[in-house]
Amino acid sequence: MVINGKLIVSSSPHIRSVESVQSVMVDVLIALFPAALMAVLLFGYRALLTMVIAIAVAMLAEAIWRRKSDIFSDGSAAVTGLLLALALPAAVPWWLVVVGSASAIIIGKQVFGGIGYNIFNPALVGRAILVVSWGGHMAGDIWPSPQPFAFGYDAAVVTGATVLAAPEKAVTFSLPEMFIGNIPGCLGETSALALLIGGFWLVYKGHIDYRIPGGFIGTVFILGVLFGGGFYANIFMTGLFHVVAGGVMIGAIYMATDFVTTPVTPAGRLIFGIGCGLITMLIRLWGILPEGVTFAILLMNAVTPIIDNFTIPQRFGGVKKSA
Amino acid sequence: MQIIYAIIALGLIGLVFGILLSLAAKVFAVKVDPRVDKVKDSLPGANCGACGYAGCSQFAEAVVRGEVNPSGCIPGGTETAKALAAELGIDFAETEPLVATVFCIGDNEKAADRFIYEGVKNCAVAGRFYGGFKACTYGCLGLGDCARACPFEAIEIGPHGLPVVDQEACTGCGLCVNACPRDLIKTLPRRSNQGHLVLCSSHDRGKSVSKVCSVGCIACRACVKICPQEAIEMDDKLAVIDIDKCDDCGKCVPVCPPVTIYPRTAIPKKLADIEHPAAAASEDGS
Amino acid sequence: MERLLSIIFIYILVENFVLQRFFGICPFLGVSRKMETAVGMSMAVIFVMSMATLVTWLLYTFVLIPLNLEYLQIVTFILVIASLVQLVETTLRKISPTLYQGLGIFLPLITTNCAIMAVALLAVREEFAFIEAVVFGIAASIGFSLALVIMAGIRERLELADVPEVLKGSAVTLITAGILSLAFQGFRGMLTL
Amino acid sequence: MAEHNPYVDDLSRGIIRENPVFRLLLGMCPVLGVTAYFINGLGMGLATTAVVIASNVVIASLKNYIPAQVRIPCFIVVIATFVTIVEMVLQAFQPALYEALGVFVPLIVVNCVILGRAEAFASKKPVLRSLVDGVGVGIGFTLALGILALVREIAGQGTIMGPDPESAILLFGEGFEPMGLFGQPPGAFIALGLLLGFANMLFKKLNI
Amino acid sequence: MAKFSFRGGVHPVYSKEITSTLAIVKMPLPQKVVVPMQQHIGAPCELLADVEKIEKGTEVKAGQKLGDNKGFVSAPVHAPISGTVVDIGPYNHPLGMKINAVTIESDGHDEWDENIKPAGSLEDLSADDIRKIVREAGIVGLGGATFPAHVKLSPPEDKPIDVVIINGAECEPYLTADHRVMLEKTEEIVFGLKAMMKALGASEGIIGIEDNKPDAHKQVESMVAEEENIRVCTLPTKYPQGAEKMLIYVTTGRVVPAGALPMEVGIVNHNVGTAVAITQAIREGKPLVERVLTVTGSGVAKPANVQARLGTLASEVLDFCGGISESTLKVVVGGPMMGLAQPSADIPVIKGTSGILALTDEDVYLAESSPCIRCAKCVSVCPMNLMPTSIAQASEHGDYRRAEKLYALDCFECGCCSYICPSKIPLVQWIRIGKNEIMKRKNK
Repeated sequence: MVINGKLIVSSSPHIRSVESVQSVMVDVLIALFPAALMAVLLFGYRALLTMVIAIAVAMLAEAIWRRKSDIFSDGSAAVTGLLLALALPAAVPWWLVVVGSASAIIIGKQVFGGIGYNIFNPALVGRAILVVSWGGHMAGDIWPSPQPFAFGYDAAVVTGATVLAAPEKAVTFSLPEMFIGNIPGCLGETSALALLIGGFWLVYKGHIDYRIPGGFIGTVFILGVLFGGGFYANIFMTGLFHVVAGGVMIGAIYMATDFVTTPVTPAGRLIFGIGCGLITMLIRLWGILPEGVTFAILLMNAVTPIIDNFTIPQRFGGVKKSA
Repeated sequence: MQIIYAIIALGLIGLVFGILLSLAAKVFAVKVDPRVDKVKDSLPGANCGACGYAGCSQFAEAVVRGEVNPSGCIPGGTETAKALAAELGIDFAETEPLVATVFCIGDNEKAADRFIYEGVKNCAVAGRFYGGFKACTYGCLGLGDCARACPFEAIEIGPHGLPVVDQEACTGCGLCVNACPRDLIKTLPRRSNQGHLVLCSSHDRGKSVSKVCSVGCIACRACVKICPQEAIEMDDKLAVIDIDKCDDCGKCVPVCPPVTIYPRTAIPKKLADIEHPAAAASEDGS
Repeated sequence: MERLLSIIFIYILVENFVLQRFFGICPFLGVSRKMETAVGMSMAVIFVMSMATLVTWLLYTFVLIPLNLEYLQIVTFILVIASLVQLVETTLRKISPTLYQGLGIFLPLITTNCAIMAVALLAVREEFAFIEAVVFGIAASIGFSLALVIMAGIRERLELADVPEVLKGSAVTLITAGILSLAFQGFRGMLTL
Repeated sequence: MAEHNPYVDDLSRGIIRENPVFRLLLGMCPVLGVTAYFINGLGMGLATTAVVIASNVVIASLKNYIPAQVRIPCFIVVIATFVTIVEMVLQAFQPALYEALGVFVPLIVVNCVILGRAEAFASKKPVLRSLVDGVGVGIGFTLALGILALVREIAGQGTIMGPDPESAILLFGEGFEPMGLFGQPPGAFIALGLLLGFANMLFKKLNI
Repeated sequence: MAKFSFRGGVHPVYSKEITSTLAIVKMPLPQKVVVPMQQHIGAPCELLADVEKIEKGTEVKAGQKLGDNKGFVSAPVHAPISGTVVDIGPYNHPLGMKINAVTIESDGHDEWDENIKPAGSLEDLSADDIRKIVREAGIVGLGGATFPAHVKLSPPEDKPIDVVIINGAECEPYLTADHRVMLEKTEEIVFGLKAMMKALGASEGIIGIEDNKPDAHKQVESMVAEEENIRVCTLPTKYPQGAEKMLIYVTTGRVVPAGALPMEVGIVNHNVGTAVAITQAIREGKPLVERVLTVTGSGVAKPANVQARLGTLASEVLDFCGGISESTLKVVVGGPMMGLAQPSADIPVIKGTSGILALTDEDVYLAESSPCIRCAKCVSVCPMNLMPTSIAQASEHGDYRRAEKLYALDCFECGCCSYICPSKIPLVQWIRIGKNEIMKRKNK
């Protein structure tokens, strides 16, 4: 018997799952589709424009930095771009999207060496930079109101107050309305329903760990019930309000679960989720900013290495607290 | 009056602390390696932490222990580095400048592969896999353990899969020598870069060498016989030239059937001289 | 009491000494390479910072002000801090070599840590009362330590990262600190004195 | 190079080869703290330059009279004295700048650059060379502060020569919305980080 | 016992249907066999050159002992065929190095050594007798680990064994040899189990079978229906179900402490093939000279479950199965998860060879590895609850102290982490490097 050519020799295992970084990222994009769709339905063409610009700039920035012509590459830049777009208000000017998307990729990711090495969630770095730079556009009291199914309407014209800027007024929106997403807010954050659908897809595909969103949303709910301001007759309603209002849902399901910037240990992920919830509520209730999800997740990203070091799981058959 | 107050106040504060300090120094005296103190004295004493150590004395201890290069003190700059080197001087001065040299020229084209290796790109690891993917079990695997070990970025794997030493950047520290799992790198005295070398490390029999590599030493002894200086000896089926005896007559070069012998001047001096020995041979040595 | 708690909260999170006020950047960059050193340094800073605030505040209030010598502030403070550190170091070295190994070796580094000097100066400038000044010193040092320890954790991970050659070391550390500072912006405006 | 002229070498070393900010990363607190506006950065740089020159000269002239054991405290006293003087001068003639620099003026005293030069250079070299060295280091430090401050002011405020509305020049007209980030603490870190990256790239290209 | 499972694990593409319905085929006598002196974990055998005059030209009979070692953790090797010794010297070994081996050219008669005779009925044999028979027959763990069987049957006195588990999980994809053995040699498995229980004084016997082999399960179940103290345990199909710690946990609920052997919790487990070998050794006196192995993969023309003499060259076995196609990328000895890729098929079948796979690009997923994205899938699939990515990273950067702190030594290299990794990082390889370095330091 003759073997033509040479054999490949490698370490075991010799079979690999077909899953790749790219396929994971595509799954995340699929998961974000309902939210993106809702954004377009609610906020019209401006939403679509923002998303297209953000994704295009993100992919372009990454391709240029890496000097590769493969624009889509592993898809992570597209995910970053889309996430950033979904975390922007509908009426932001185009140049703001460009700056945000480019800084997300460059300052949030590439300076650390690219995918896998970034410490902070790139999309949130981009968003935080925008919030700090152009607070008026990003976190003012004036937000475009949604106009369901009016694709051609210009979001910049009609405005309303975000529910978080003045929670007392929130009662004007019913919780079901908030759940569906028919309220003023950032593009992708208003529809808890669409976000949940995508979230279930990610859990089904095994890409996210329920502990992070669970810990995050659970903490926000409990703190909302206890300290939420009690502007609903039922304090549990207040808790729910804090969960569906603002960026908690999108943050908990898509941003706090970003692989690269969150702990790898199960216990660490729970701590991470709870920490995000705590800081979010701290900022919401006592800070001057109406919303704290972005900063909460960034802060927890920063302590992720420390969490990882303190939550090394007990090995199978290991004695608890062994030397 | 103001001035007098100022002088008195400052003087008093100085006095109190001076007394306290000198008392503390006496009462709480601890013995320290005198060399550490000497080194410490040569340091700026700014305790700025720029060196990565907790303070000047920690840095001094590290320098004395040989953990860190004297040039590690950033505020002190070159002046301090020189002073420190003088302080510990003796060991530095005596060593002859060395340069790393790779003893294998079996590149991707000249030395055959046995199988395709897939996995961790690391010579030490790949070499353990069935004796390495190169058919020659002595030859360079070209996965760059030496390049990674070099703190001066003086080694890079060239286009043909062999490491090239940037002779200007190389300090002869020898880290690559230890890093190479196949012991292909030796540090040689820089001097005038003179002498010829047999650029092969295979101790296999000639027949098996020629099967796996077109430029390996086949232990034919032709060079040993022709060398007028008797500078070449056989070491377990491998010709080795003693560069101390070699007078660069070059008589061994034409008699070597696989063309394994080269003058040291022909070894590429940096990655830019891409072509390995043969092409660079025309370059003059300096 | 409330004011004291506010001081603590503000100087740990809102007006973090390193991330918002830019004090102690040199040790922040220098000693954040390893978690172990960062923790040791933090302990030492907390200790010395509270001591220094205490001593300088007393000296300023009871010696310099009565004598109308406020302009000697800088000279006295730096001298006091330098001597204090030296004193603590020599004492610790003899009394508890183990504690010295863990903590004392960081002491000299603190002399030129501008965070210490800043804390002494600010305590006077902000016109804090005695207890407030001490609490301020402790809070500021905890804030410094927090930033240092977080940074050490991140840098241990960055050590393994494929950071572009030109950004390696301090550049990427500064950018990281920038994003960290960005994250701390979330606390902006929370509580005022 | 060093053989040509020691003074040239002393001068250029501090500006380029051993630039305190871009190469040695020393004295970073004021670099970050006062560079929101170009004027402030420049002022801080000049103040530091004054102190480093004066202390270098004094220490170099006194070096033979200072006992080795207590030289560090002596240096500190000398530096602190000059810092106090600079502070008073600023307060008297440039009150706006003095206000803007705030606590960073007295903090010049703990700037490692100054003590570092005193110990590493001035305490060993003649007076004139120490002077030149001080000038070099001062220029290097001021240069770095100036560049960073310029970048931050243009990006973060859209002006130069701010913050005084009288002297400030709006670069891009009224409609421009500057990137507020660079006027704030996070922007200081990020701008310096990126600038450092650029400097490294430049140094590598120029091979220095 | 309830069908609960262990933590982690993966569900690879099993590809067992290729051979699972094919009855075991006996391979014709090979022309030549190569018998390496080490086919087990422990001290290598020494050639019986002095006593038996095994040297070039010696005529040997099948079953004749060729090499042995006095060490306790060792097992003798025997001549698998009768013929002439034509060469003694280093030969390619599936483990990757060259190992001293005896090459025998067949005389085609397959004459057996005259000393081979039945040992008598199980009732007449003492525990010691059984251990001695097992040792002399050179029986080792046939699942692939090749730990000498008699050692496992001789626990120290302070560690009483109450349960013997027969491992019929066969969780490795592609392999079906154990499956076929359970179907075709059921009675011998049960007999072997009884012999082991007797040798150990164990009161309970368990045969664990993954639920993807219902036919084997039924067959074995019916065979042990009469036996009071033997039961069959259905295991959920999940890799690495057959790893001993996982198997013990799922069948008995006992947790083997980290770093310890199963005997710590009163359990010994053996592969089904080992049970059959013990039965043959007792009933017929035959030493271990042949085994059943699966030859499969999309590179093999006629995949089969083959019963082959030890020492048969892999190339010959592959030829027997129709040869391998030109698109074959890898030849693997063992299963695809833990087996060893070979640089050539010029290697002998040894005691631990459970299969020979010829994999083409249909089976093998080739991809360059990219940086870790910290998805932690490796953490969630690790049956030992370790952090593969962190260990690999520590090992990659030479921080072996950290690797040890992260329990690198508890890794048994099942390959789940590398399998699942979307970045295709050779995690197991890095961890293995780390383990080697840690051991090296420990031995210093």
